[in-house]
Amino acid sequence: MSSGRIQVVICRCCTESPKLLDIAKLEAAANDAELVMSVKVVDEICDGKAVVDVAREAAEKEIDRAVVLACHKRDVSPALLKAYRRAGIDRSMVEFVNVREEVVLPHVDDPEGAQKKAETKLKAALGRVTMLVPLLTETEEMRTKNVVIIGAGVAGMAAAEAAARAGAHTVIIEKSSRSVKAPGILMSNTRLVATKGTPGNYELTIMAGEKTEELECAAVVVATGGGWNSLKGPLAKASKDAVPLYKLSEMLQAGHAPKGPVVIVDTPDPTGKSLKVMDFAWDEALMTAIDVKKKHPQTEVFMLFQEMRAFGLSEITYKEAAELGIRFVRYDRTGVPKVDPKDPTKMTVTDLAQGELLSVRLGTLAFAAIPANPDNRDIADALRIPMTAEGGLRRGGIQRWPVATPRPGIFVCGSAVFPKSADAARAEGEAAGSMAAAYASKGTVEYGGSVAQVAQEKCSACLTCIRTCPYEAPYIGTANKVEIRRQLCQGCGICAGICPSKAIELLHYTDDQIQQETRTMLGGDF
Amino acid sequence: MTDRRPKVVGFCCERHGMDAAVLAARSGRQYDASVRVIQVPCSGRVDGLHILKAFEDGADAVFVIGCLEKNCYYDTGSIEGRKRVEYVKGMLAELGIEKERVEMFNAASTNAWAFPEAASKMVEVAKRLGPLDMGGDTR
Amino acid sequence: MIVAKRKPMNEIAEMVAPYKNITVIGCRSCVAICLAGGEKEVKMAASALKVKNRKEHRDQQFETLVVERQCEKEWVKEVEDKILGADVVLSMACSLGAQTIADMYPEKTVFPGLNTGFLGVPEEQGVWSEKCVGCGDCIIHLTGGICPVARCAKSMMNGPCGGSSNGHCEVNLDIECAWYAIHERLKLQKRLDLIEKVMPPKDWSTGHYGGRRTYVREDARLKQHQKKGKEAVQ
Amino acid sequence: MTNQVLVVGGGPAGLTVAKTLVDRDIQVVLVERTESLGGMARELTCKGLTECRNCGVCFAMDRAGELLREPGAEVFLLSEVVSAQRTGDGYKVKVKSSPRYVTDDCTGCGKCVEACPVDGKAVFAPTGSGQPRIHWIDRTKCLHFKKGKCDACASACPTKAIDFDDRAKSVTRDVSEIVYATGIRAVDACEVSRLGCGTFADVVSSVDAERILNEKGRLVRPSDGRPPKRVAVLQCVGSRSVKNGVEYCSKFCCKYATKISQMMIDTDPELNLDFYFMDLRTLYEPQDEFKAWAKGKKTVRLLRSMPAAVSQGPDGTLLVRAATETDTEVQETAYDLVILSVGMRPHGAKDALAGQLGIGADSFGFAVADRELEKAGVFVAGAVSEPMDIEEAAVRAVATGSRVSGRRRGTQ
Amino acid sequence: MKAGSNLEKVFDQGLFAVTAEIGPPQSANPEPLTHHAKMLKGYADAFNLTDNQTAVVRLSSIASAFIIMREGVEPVIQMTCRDRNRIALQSDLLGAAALGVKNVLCLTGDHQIFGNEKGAKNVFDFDSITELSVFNQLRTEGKQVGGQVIKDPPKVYLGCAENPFATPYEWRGARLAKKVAAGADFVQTQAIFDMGMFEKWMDDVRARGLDKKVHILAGVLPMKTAGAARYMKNKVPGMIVPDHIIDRMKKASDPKEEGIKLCVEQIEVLKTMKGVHGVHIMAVAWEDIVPRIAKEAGLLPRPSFK
Repeated sequence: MSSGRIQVVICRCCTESPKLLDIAKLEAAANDAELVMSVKVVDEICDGKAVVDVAREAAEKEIDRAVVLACHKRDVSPALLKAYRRAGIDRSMVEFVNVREEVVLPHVDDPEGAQKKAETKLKAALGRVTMLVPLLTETEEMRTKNVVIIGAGVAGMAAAEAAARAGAHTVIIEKSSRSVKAPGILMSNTRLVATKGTPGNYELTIMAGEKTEELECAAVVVATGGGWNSLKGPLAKASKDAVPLYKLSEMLQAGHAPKGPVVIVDTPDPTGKSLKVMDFAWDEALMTAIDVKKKHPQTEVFMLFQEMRAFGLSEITYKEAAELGIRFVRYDRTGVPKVDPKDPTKMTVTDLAQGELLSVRLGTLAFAAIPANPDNRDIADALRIPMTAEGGLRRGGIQRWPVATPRPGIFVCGSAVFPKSADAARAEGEAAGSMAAAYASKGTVEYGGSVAQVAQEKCSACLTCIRTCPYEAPYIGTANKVEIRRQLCQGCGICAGICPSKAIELLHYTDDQIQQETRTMLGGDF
Repeated sequence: MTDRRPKVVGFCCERHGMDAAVLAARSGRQYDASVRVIQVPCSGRVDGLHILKAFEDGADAVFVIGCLEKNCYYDTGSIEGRKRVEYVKGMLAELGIEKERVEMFNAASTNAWAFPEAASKMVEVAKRLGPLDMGGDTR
Repeated sequence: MIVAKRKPMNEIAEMVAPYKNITVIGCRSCVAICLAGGEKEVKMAASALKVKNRKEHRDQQFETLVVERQCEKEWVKEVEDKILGADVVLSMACSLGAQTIADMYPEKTVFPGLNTGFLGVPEEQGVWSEKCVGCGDCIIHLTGGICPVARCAKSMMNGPCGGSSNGHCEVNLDIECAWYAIHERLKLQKRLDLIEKVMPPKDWSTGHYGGRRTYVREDARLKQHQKKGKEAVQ
Repeated sequence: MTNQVLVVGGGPAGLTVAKTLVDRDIQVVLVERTESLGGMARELTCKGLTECRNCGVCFAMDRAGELLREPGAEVFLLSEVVSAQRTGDGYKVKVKSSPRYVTDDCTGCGKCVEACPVDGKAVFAPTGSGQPRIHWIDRTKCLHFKKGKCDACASACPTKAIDFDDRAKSVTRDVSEIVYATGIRAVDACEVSRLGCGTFADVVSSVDAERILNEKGRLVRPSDGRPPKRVAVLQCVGSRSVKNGVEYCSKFCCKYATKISQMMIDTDPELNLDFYFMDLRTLYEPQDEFKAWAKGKKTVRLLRSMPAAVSQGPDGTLLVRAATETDTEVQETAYDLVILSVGMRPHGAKDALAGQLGIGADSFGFAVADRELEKAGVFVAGAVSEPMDIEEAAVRAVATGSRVSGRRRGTQ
Repeated sequence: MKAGSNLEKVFDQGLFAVTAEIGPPQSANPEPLTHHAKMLKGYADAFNLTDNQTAVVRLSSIASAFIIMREGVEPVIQMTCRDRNRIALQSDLLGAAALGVKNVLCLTGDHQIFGNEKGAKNVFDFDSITELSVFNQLRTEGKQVGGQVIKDPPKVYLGCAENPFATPYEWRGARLAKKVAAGADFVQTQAIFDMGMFEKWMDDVRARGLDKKVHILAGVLPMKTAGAARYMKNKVPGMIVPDHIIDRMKKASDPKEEGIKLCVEQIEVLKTMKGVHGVHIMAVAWEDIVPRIAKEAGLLPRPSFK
């Protein structure tokens, strides 16, 4: 199909310097092409006057689509698109050709090749532009300004404060009975069960105590934290005095003296057979050890570990601990700590630094291992967000914002992703909270544009797209065929590429458009 | 063998694939003009059919370049892209066509070397194996 | 559903090599769903052959199309001209589809593009496994909803055999032992009594071994008087 | 323009704060001392070939690119904040920009650099992958200014982008808040004299190694440009040491060093790589992940030992002398390339501007800004405040950004 | 008397029975069979003739039976369901009985995947238990599966195998019960290495009162090397070899001797175990060791009935 009235714009600034291309030839080629009603060669398309001039002629000649030979489309001034819109040309009907970075700059040593390539690119673009259809974008009101924060721990509270500060209505869901002073609403004894709705208008199903409630929100921050220091493993079984690290520090804060000697081991399962840990609470371990030593100088303190990960400034804490006479024992799989089965107050371990078998009396035995938070599975299921192999919640790639998940409006922070120091967790919470608030404060969600579209008569409802889409956009509709939730579709086209029945097309990147462009490009001889 | 210039098609994702290409261009890095870049939103959009059609229409080598896996703008897109390439490799191999003629590459927006290297590698492959319609490898 | 898988391209290429005009026909049901013979695979197969031809300077014409259900005459009839117009038909459906075309157009050569595998289910995206052999006499109400005929390597009626190790089958340790699974399932349902008594030898006559099967539903069948066109003529 | 926010420093933290604010419709003035945006991240390499290794470099550089396109952001390069006067609840800041002498017609082709007769050159490409990709001339080295003649670069430039008439500018802006994100400096590996830094060409710092990887995609020896066959990576050079370098752990070195090691092996599986370390502190990654990876590679050895010295053997190879982990005996191993994994120092926390703004510094020189100072509109972001990697810097910068915008809501 | 076989008589006398195995050759040469028959005569009450064991083509078990009978040795023919449908199985049973074979061991059979004819089409019309029930009905009522009643039904003594070491362990007693219900007169177990586990199984068996209904022959297997032990532990499905046994074989200066010693010790234990009525010595490809084991285990002399 070839219809439409095309304007071709050539930006000298982008295409001419260094003197490589024969713009006149390009201009001529454009003029000769069918359906081309206007060809404008401008010095700088980023220059306001040029834009006005181009748009005026577009209006005069009743142009309905355009090809712009310039540089990368996101570097071309938005003013051009605005002007075009005023001239009645939708942004989606403008085809940009990055002559500067795809032809001129990479081929300065091959003017002839570059020229032919540029001409072929123009031809391909003219072919493409005739196949374009105006893209519909819709906006949807967010029904609430709610930002729901899951977890009232360090990260969660920081998130709540940041979100509130940015003007969002915060609702904190906390599964325990803990009640803390928090901005907005705090719902304790509450769990997330399921999520419906679309970005900006998520509908959460929560269990408050025994009763189920619906909760609408614009964005969600997950701050479920890591698992508590675990007691799972042979060492814990062997000694009846074993406690998780946090219990020991609570005990100290409460002013109780721990039974000495105090032995802090990284994990109750040094061979890692039965307990899958993400990391170890090293900051806390060091501080607790120091706390013991300071409050009870007589008490012997041992720290048994495979890797002393005192990051950054905790190195100083580490040194302090050593100076206080805390004995650090590094071991590995070959000589793990063992509790004597006959005498449960005796522990032996191979100290690699000293190269000796060390035997320690056990007064108090504490473990710093942090496994993944077991709740993560349910949370991830309810929110339909991915998880890491270690059992943490997975974020999107780092090229997206650091606390964002693949699902718009859903953010994760703190130890729910991977164990962190309280301070780092707080910062992440703050970041996530403000991102969520910023998302919610938009008030509307824009969607549509270049999204996937299903030709239902072709759809075999094989579910392949539903299983493969990272965004949960496809679903089985009332006709028992796949439909696309436009609000969820991000326009990647994974579904279009994998559909075995070729029932899905990605607007502006349809098979025809891609194959046509490829064919034209291969047609050129360079 | 022939001196006809090889034709290489590169399906390039709009995100880090294209960002890398742009950075390379702005850093004065060169690659052969015979590389035809076809922009797609994500390497996951590329269908094995697009690759095969490119060969049908005269390509001697085809590559797909997308974001690094686990850092794809569309989360899992570049993993999908690689799977499509692998499938096509299999089909070509079954037909006695060198599977080296198709490759998947990953790039990050900050490595200026990535795109030109990928492009040049494929041009080199196309030259070494010869144009497809000249029988290419006659083994 | 019927699970199938594409024949290696070289086998397909060999089959169609002598012909000029080839019509490749896929199917939108089972084989599309198991990613073997839908429109995408049909087009890719044709395209791959064209690429080979470009390399070897062979000239062949390919017509690609997909029908709703290739195992039913009416659907096939819709593309009759494309079939008659071709020197040879490459069916990218299960062998039922291929045979339907072959039976409808006896003078046409029909090649199978797929190897028809089994009656199975998708375990996960990209993984299919066999669950039924169509024995014609379902007994899974006695075996906790797990078919021993299809899922036990020896189709035992009174398993598990001595080869069941850690719940896996001796024939393939990646596959669960069907009878182990049956035992666990029935234990869960507190219905182990179902397999405590000796299950009698299975009557295989209801299955393929009873000869090629035809099911007839008289109430559904068209009476002579109802038939139209040439069907009406004996 | 009033009520903008001044961001001092165009590194990962500064860029992220700036972008965060712009995204919340707050105008930003970003002042960067050097010729391009990106800070440390400019010189670091992406550490993935097929799979992302989560180093965060791309995040920082993508923000740099975005910010240069942002209408809401005013970016001053080769510039400094010379003064900041308190005015009401804001500040009047004076920004001085040195001339670049190259216009944005520059295509980055590098012909000017080739043409420049000065040894050590006087015209430069932007550092690493720094943005924008526009060259610049160092007036203090350039013959055109020293001798009043020479326009080799100008005549070599195909796009006539050299502009010797470019002049220094100085502008003032009224800003309501100031974010101080001057970042870090890598510890100079040569502070640790015994390891051959500066003496042997093929003893390089981790930053040099990253620079090479970033430019070429593979590691080569500075001496002959050939890829090495045997590489030693030495951790904690100038970190965790009272004697030379800094006392604290610089936090990101293990993360980056392990990841470039993996990248080196990915590019050249034959490469023999020895990894010397005291403690393996791979940030936000299971403690034995790298160990497991190394176990799986025949050519990789992890050695828990801090080498005593690097010397040169008769055949010119580098000899690393180190006590073996198990016994106390000392061994010498030969390498083609030695990488000294250096730590970081905060940068600029003691500058005059910091003083003017009331930003303090702790004993290590890290900038300290308490909440009181934030009430007054002065914020500190990024690694100038404590050791952190790019990802953490970015996360904390977003947090800072939220406090900045929070303060504005408060004051409005 | 069901068949009046030697084995049956031994059981009826309440004596501790001994059976062993003779693997038919992969050829048409009867020589190895007669050789083994001569050598083993008098050291066990009956000898199993395997039926294309592990799906490797061998001289047929019925023919082998006939050959060793000529040497005055009593056979137990194994009949698997892998290669024969109900017609062939019933006809072979009649044929075997006609040749004077009195002991039949019903097995499902190893899958062809393990053998040298992987492309074979298996049959598995029956499994061991249905096979038992069919043979039982045929010998008692002279009635075929199809219902036809025949004159002169076969007089056979029916056996089966059971593996206490296959999963699910808790089901193994129940499964034996099914075999007994189907008509098994005796059962030969899988080779035993884990005595504790076998004890557990026997407890279940006794609790079900099966030891009263069926004669249990505990399987023992002499090993030549530690490697063999490890192989059986890791590679043979449904076989459990405790590490202490592997260690013992490893440490042994002369593994062969150790293997024999081990086997003999096991037999000593089994002899005293309530409900165990005999042992089945599986000296796979090591037939000539059987006499020595039988002797050292004090199983000699074997009774003879005129």
